Amino acid sequence: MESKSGANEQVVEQANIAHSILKTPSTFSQYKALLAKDIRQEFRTREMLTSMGIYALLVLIIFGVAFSQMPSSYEIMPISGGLIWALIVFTSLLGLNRSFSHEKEEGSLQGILLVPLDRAVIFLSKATSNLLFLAIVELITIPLFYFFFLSSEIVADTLWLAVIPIIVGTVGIAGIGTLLATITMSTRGKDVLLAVLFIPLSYPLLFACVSATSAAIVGDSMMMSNYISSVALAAGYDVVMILVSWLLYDYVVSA
Amino acid sequence: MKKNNQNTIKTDTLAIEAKGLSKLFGVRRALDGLDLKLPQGAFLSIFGPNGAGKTTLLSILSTLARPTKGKAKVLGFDLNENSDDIRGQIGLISHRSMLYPDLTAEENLLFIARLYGLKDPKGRVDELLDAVELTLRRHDTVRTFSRGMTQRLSIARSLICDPKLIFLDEPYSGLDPHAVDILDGLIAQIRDGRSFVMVSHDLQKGFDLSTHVLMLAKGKEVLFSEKENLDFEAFAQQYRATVGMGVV
Amino acid sequence: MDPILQEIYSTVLGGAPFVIGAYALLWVVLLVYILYISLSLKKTEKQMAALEEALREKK
Amino acid sequence: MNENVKVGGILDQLANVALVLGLLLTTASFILTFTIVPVPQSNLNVVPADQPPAEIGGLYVTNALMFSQKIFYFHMPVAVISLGILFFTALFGIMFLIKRDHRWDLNAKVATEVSLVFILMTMATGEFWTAYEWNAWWVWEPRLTTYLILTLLVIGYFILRNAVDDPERRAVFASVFGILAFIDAVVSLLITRIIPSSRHPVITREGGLEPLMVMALVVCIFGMIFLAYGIYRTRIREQRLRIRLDTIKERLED
Repeated sequence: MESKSGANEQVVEQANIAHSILKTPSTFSQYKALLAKDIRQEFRTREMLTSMGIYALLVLIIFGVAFSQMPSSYEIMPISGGLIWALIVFTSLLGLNRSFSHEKEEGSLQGILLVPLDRAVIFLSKATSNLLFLAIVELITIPLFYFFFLSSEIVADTLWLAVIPIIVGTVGIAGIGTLLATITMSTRGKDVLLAVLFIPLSYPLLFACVSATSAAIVGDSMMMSNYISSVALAAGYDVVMILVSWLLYDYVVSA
Repeated sequence: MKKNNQNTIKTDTLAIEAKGLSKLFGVRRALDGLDLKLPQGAFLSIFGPNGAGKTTLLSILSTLARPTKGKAKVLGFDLNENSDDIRGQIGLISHRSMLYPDLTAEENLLFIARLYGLKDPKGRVDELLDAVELTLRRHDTVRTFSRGMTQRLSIARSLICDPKLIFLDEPYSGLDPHAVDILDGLIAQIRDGRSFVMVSHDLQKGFDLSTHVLMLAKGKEVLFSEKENLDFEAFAQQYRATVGMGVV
Repeated sequence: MDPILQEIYSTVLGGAPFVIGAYALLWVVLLVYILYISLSLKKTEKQMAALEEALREKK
Repeated sequence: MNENVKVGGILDQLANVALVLGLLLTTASFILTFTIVPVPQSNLNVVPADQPPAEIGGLYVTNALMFSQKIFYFHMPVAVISLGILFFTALFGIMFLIKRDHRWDLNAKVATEVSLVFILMTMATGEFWTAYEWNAWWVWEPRLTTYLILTLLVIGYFILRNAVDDPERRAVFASVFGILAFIDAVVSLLITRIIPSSRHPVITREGGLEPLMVMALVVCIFGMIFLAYGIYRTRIREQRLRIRLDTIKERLED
C-alpha cells in the first residue's frame, strides 16, 4: 500500500476537480464501445459461434436422414427454401438464447444501465452483434446445405437472388430476436420461452422469406412473380418490427 | 423543480432527499412511505432484516428501479425527470462484480470508461488499476482472478466516472481479509467530498464507517439518526429486536 | 338409419352436421369460459366471507 | 393500486345488461340465419363432379356451398371480434407503459383472455367449415395458418406472464409482447393475403351479400360485441375482488 500512495493521492485529487474527466459521450461512440465489447468477447470464447455452427451441422444431418428414403432427389428443389429457413431459425434461436448470458452472469447489464446512455443504443449494438454472428454462421452453413443437398441438382440461374431474402430475413431475426431475448433472459424456463414467443412472432417474415428463397432456387417464372413482393414485404416487416422494438426497448431492459 | 444544466453540484444541495417513497410488488409493500434527508459528505448505513426494503431502496436511489409512489432528489436532481444527470455522478459497488469474465482487467475498465465517455480513458484506467493494485494483472482475463481481485477490479470499475455518491450493496460479503483491507483503504481515500449509502449485514463495520444510520423493517423507518447521538451497544440491542420482529 | 332418409339428408343437408357441430362448439367454448369465471368468482367470495368471519372473531 | 380497485360500480351493472343483450341478439341472429336469410346462389362452374347440384325452390345450388355457408354468420363475427379485442390488449399495453398503473395491466390481461376465448371459437367454427368444404380437417391455408399463429401468440402471452414473478416486470413484458403480438397479427393477415401460397388458393365466392344476409351478420356482430364486453367486465370485477382480498390479507398480517 505504501508504495502506491502517490497514485492513490492522484485518485483523491481527481475527486476534487468536479467532473473534469467526463465529457458528453456521443451515442455513436457508446454504440461502438458496446459492439466492440461483444465482438471481442465472442472471438475470445467463440461460445455462440461454435455452438451455433455445430448445431446447424447436426440439423443438416437430420435433414439428410429425413430424405434418405426419397425416391428422386429432384423433389428437394421446391422445399429447399423452406429447409434453409428451418435451419436458420433453429440455429438463431440457439444463438439468441446465449446472447445475453454474459450480461447476466455477473450483473454486467446492471452496470451498463447505470451509465447515462440511451437504452436504444444497447438494443442496436446487441442486434448488430447478433446479426454479425448469425451472418458468420450462415456463411458457413448455407454453402454446406448447397453442397449436401443441391450440388447434384440443376439449380436455376436466379440462385444468387436467394441472397437478398436471406439477408433481409436475418436482419429481422436479429432485430426481433434481440428484444425477445432481453425479455426471456430474466424469466423462468427462458430457453423454451424464447422459442414460444419468437416463432409465432417471426411467422410473417418466415413466410415471405421462404416464398422468395424458394422462388430464387426453383426459378419458375410463376413463382418469380412473387419474388419482388415477398422481398418487399419481408423488408417492410423488418422496418416495422425493428422500429417498434427500438421504441419499446427502454421499457424492457429497465424492467 | 430546479433545472440544473451543469454537471456541477451546489454544495448546499442534499445528497439524498426523499419524500414518501413507496414500492409495491403486487400487494406486498417493499417500501412504505419512506422520508429521508442526507447531507453531502455523509456516510449512511442501512440496516434491517431480510425483506425490509434495503436493496429496493438502494436500487430506487441508484435509478435502477422506479418508485411506485413518492418523489426523490439525488444530488439535487429529480429521480424521475433527470435520471441521466444522476447516473453520471453515482457509482454502485455490489457483491456482483458487473464485470465480463472473458475480458481482461484493462478491457473491462476501458469498455466502461468509453461508455461513460471519459476524456482520457486510457489514463483513467491506468490510474485506477494502480489504485487497486492490479497493474501487473491488467492483461489477464477476469476469469483467472481470485474473488478478492475481482472485487477490487469491480470497485475500480464503479469509481471510473469519479462518482459523487457511491452506493455499496453488501460490499464486504465474500471478501478475503486482504480485499477487505483494500476496500477499507479505498473508501477512506475517496471519503473526502463524497457521499456514501451502504447496505450491510455487518453491524460493527457498518456502524463504524457511518455518519448516519437508518434502520428499516417492512419498508418503514424504524430509526434514523446521526451516529453521534447513538451508543453502539444500545443500537445493537435495537437491531436485534428489529430483526426478531422482522422475521416472518 | 333409414337409407332413404339418409339419402335425403345427404343430398339436401350434407353440411348440417358440420353446421351444428360448429355452432355447438362455439357455445361450448363460451360456456366453459363463463363457468370458469363464475367458479372463480364464487371462490373469491367464499374467501372474502372467511376473512370477514376471522375479523369478527378477532374483535 | 388499492384505491383504484372499485367493485360494483355503474360499469359492473352495465355488464349484466350487456350479457343479456348479447344473448338476445345472438339468439335473434341464429333464428334469422336459419329461417329467412336466403342461401347464396352457387357458381355452378365450381361444382365438384361428385356433388351434383340440387334444385331447391327454383335455385340450383350445390351442397357444398349451400348449407355450410351458414357457419359464416357466426364464424365471421367471432373472428373479427377476436382481432378487435387484441387491439385493446395493445392499447392497454401502451397505456400501462405510459401511466405505470397496474389497472391497465389487469385490463390488458383480461382482454387477452377474452380474445383467446374468441380465437378458440373462431378456430372451432372455421375447422368445421374447412372440414366440409375442403374435405380435410387441416390445410396450411393462409387464413387458417394466420389464425393458428394468432392462437400461439396469445397462448405465448400467458406463458410469458406465468414465467415472470415480479409483478412490475411481468406487466412491462406482457405490455410489450401484447403490442408486438397485435402488430404481428395484422402483418400476418396482410402478408398471407398478398403472397399466394402455392398449395391452396383462397376460395372466392361470386357475388356480394344480400341485405338479409348483412342484417343477420350485423345482428350477430353486435350480439357478440355485447357478450364480449359483458364477459370482460365480469372477469375484471372478479379479478379486482381478488386483488382487494389479497390486499386485506397482506394488511392483516402486519
